[in-house]
Amino acid sequence: MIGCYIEETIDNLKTNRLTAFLAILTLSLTLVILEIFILLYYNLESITDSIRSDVKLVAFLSDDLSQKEIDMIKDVLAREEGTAGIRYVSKEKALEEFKMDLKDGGGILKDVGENPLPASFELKIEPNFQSDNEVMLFIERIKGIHGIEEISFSMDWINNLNAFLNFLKLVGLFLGSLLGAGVITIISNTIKLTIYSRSEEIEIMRLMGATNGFIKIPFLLEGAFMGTLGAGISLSLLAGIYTLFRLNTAYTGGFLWKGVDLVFLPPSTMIYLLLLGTMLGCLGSGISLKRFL
Amino acid sequence: MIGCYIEETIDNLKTNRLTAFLAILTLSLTLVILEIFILLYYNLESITDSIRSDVKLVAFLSDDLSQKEIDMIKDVLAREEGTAGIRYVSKEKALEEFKMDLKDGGGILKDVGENPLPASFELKIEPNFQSDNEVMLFIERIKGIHGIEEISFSMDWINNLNAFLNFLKLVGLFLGSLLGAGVITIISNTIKLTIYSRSEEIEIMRLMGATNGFIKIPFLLEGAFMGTLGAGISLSLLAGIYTLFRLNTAYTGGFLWKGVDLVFLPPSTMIYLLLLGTMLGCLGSGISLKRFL
Amino acid sequence: MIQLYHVTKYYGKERPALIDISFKVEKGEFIFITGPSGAGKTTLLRLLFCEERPDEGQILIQGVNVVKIKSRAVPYLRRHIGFVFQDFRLLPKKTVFDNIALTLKIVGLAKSNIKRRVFESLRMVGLEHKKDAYPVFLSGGEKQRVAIARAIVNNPPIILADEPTGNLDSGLSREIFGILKEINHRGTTIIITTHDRRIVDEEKRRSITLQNGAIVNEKAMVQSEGLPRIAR
Amino acid sequence: MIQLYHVTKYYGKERPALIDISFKVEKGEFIFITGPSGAGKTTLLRLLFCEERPDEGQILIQGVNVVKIKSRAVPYLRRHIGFVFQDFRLLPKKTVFDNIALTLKIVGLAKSNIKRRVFESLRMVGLEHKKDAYPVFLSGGEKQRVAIARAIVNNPPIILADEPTGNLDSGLSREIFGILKEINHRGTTIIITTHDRRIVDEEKRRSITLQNGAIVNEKAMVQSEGLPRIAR
Ligand SMILES: Nc1ncnc2c1ncn2[C@@H]1O[C@H](COP(=O)(O)OP(=O)(O)OP(=O)(O)O)[C@@H](O)[C@H]1O
Ligand SMILES: Nc1ncnc2c1ncn2[C@@H]1O[C@H](COP(=O)(O)OP(=O)(O)OP(=O)(O)O)[C@@H](O)[C@H]1O
Ligand SMILES: [Mg+2]
Ligand SMILES: [Mg+2]
Repeated sequence: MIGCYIEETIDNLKTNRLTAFLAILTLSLTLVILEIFILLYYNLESITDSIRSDVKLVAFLSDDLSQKEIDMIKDVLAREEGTAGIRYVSKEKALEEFKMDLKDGGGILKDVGENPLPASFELKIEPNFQSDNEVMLFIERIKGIHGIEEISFSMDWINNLNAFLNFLKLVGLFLGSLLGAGVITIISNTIKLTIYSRSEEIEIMRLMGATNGFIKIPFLLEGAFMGTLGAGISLSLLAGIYTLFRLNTAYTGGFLWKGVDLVFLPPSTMIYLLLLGTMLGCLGSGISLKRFL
Repeated sequence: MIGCYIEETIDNLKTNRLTAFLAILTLSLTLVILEIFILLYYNLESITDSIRSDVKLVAFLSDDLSQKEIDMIKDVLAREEGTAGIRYVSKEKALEEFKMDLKDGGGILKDVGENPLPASFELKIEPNFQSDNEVMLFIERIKGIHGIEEISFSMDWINNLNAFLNFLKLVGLFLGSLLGAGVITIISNTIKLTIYSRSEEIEIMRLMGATNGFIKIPFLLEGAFMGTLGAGISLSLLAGIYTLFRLNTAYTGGFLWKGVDLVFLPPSTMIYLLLLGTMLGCLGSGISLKRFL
Repeated sequence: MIQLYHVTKYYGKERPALIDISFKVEKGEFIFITGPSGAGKTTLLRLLFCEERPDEGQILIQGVNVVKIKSRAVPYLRRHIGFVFQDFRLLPKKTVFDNIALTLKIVGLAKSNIKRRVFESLRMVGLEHKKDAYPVFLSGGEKQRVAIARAIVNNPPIILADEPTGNLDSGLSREIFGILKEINHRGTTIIITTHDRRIVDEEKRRSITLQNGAIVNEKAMVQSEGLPRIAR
Repeated sequence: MIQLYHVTKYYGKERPALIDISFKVEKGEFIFITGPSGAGKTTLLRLLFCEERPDEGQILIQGVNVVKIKSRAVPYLRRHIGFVFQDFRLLPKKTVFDNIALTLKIVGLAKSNIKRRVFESLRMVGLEHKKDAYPVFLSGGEKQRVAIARAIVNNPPIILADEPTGNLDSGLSREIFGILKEINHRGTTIIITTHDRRIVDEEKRRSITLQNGAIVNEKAMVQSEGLPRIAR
């Protein structure tokens, strides 16, 4: 019985190959749009993560601490929840780095008598402690530690960038859901159009004494097949686009965020997308058939 | 004669209203995806612009210049091609700002005998002179000016951000063209599907002695109408999405780049999009009809 | 076998297509329904086939009141009725063979059986050589014969034929009637509509004449095997 | 008016549908083409109508060799021919009125004229009351009459009618033939195919009989106005 349905489905696809082709093409293209979007979002996520791990907090130390006291502070800071890394910057190192920051090796800084800069600990913050609130709480907690004079956290541009990325992600989620709805509608419309052109066929089958199931199943299988194939093709297209894009950017090189590489969709997402295709195809057929059965 | 065609077109749209509705819906949704993309790109452009105008170049001055010499240097710099703005920072101001940068009002900078910081000119660079190359050339040009000791251009993060934005724009252009091709295919497919379901109609018209033009024109008008309406609806949808989005972000507030507001598509782009819809509809019909005429 | 009680059918609010039709067809009967164009012949068959439901009256087929059966049960009723449609209703995208085979596939017959029976019924109507043709490539008479082959392939207990020889020359008509009569002899109930009084006169069977949706004349079987049967 | 010279038509590589057909139809003639199902009657008309091109031979219509005309010219040829299709070919999504009006719209007639002429031709076939109906809601005979009305509405110089009365009872058939004869009297050339020899015998017109694609019999007009015309 199942064999008969599958045979029927293959027959139908053969006789309606042009419409099926157009439908599958539309499906693939529509899905690839959604997938590109998901891929972008996914990469945005990973870029945001890698940027965040650059965020640093600087705890300036009093000039009058002994090495033992400094070690103790280091221990305390390292144990603090949210610390991802810690680095000691001595007074001398600080001046050196400051001079380097001025881009001419510090030549401008003439006549500096005594080194005016304090020693400090630079702290890396764990990603999930990087929100403004969490950082403030973190600062509150370490403020009281004896020997820490001042805490600096100049993450203005990081904040801005994070805001921008968050904004992008919000836009992404917003548009993603709209896009999803759009894609579902386009796909079910396309399948509807292919089925409407076959209303005569359905009518005659009914007159021959075919049960609704007998008529429906090949259509559902057809929809599922077209949906799955469409999703499969769209994923191949996506892989193609991704590869093409990576090759090109690898060549021109260097405008990617340092250390951030483009990633492809994880296998689980791909399987979900395939299933989405199957489901949309099946559902699209099912809903359109309601008009005739 | 034209009246007859328009009448025919309206008749056809009425009798095939379900298919027409599905096609128009698909068209609108497909176009709205493209439009959202264009809108994002457009806003990215404007955000990039506003960020770039923050880029500054600092020319540090020798300590031994007279007021007249300083004024002269200012004149020379201001006349330089690529200068968008100029600001003088005296030694005192420089120290003040440096202290403020340290976040504690400079309390850490103890025992600074003489002010070690030089006076400087801060230069705003015009947007089209902001690429790495242009900036380097700019620096080369002003390097020789007497009294300028050193030129600093610490645009590291700006560079990074610009790289990121450029990257996004590249992705945008790349995807935009893919998307455009996809949208065109989807729309012409949709119109093809609506026309294939009417091949019988076309055949009978031919048997009645209708010329190809007589058969074609109503279909072309229909395609044009569906395309234009689809584009119109998609623009309304876009406006709706835009408004909704702005309202929501205005409420949660503040994660937008300072001073950067979302903009809508300019009227000229909207007109182009409408025309694109008309053209796609018309072309889609025309191409599909080729199979029958 | 088939009984109609005061059946009335309206299309829209105009003049009814059938008015107060009552008659009875016994098992194994072979009757004609005649009448001019638009008299309601096709409508009457469509009611028996549950393609339309009557607005008034009851219809019993093999003891089942088809006016009241659920739409889920309709397909099973139809499998017991072979219908030759006036406009053939062949699937345009299936070959002659597949068109006929469909009826058997629907009832779930085994593949080998399907093949044998389709060929048999194609042979009966003389169209074996057209088995792989698509309906658009057939002449009017050939389409009609395919429609007939499809209606008889499943050996249904009832055959409703709507102008089954309208596109056939007299020689072929006679052959087709021969086949139908043979099937009838094996016990199948057959109802045939025709606008051609001459066929009815020739065949000398029981006939019901419709005009403007009403029965205007009912004639018993002229040359009957037993007593003339009038069931009204 | 119409001349065929050694016309042969193949569908696929099988037996030809028409073999070496030659005959001549004068202006104002009324001739029948008969033959059994599948003989090639429809194919013959389709060749005259440029729906198919012959594989061999020439066809002249009003002095034009239609075998050689450009496909761009075909529509203009068709406007001079009224064709009654065996399977009606009505536009399913247009009303009866619009179906008939289409022929006139195509030639670019003014709206007021269209209305008048459509009504006139609907009246001729007795279907004024069905002008707003869609083809699916018509009985077989009604569809056929709409097809006839459409073929005559434009007063074409030639009418090709493919089994125009196959779905009509004898009364209506006679009426339709009456109309066609009247049109013929006004000078229109009429070619009618039928599988029904009795009509041909009744009408006593010139007839050509096809069988398996070849002309097997040609009969001059029995009751002619002048001399019997055989043109072969
Ligand atoms: N679905 C429908 N909707 C509306 N009217 C219909 C429908 N089907 C048939 N009719 C009308 O009902 C009347 C009877 O139609 P029916 O098809 O039963 O006639 P018939 O006797 O089969 O005629 P014919 O010999 O021409 O086939 C006709 O006037 C027809 O126009
Ligand atoms: N388009 C086609 N492709 C292939 N074969 C065809 C096509 N049209 C007709 N034929 C075949 O050509 C033969 C002649 O067909 P035609 O329609 O001319 O017959 P006809 O004389 O009109 O018969 P009828 O009285 O049954 O309508 C038939 O056997 C038919 O199957
Ligand atoms: Mg009928
Ligand atoms: Mg024919």
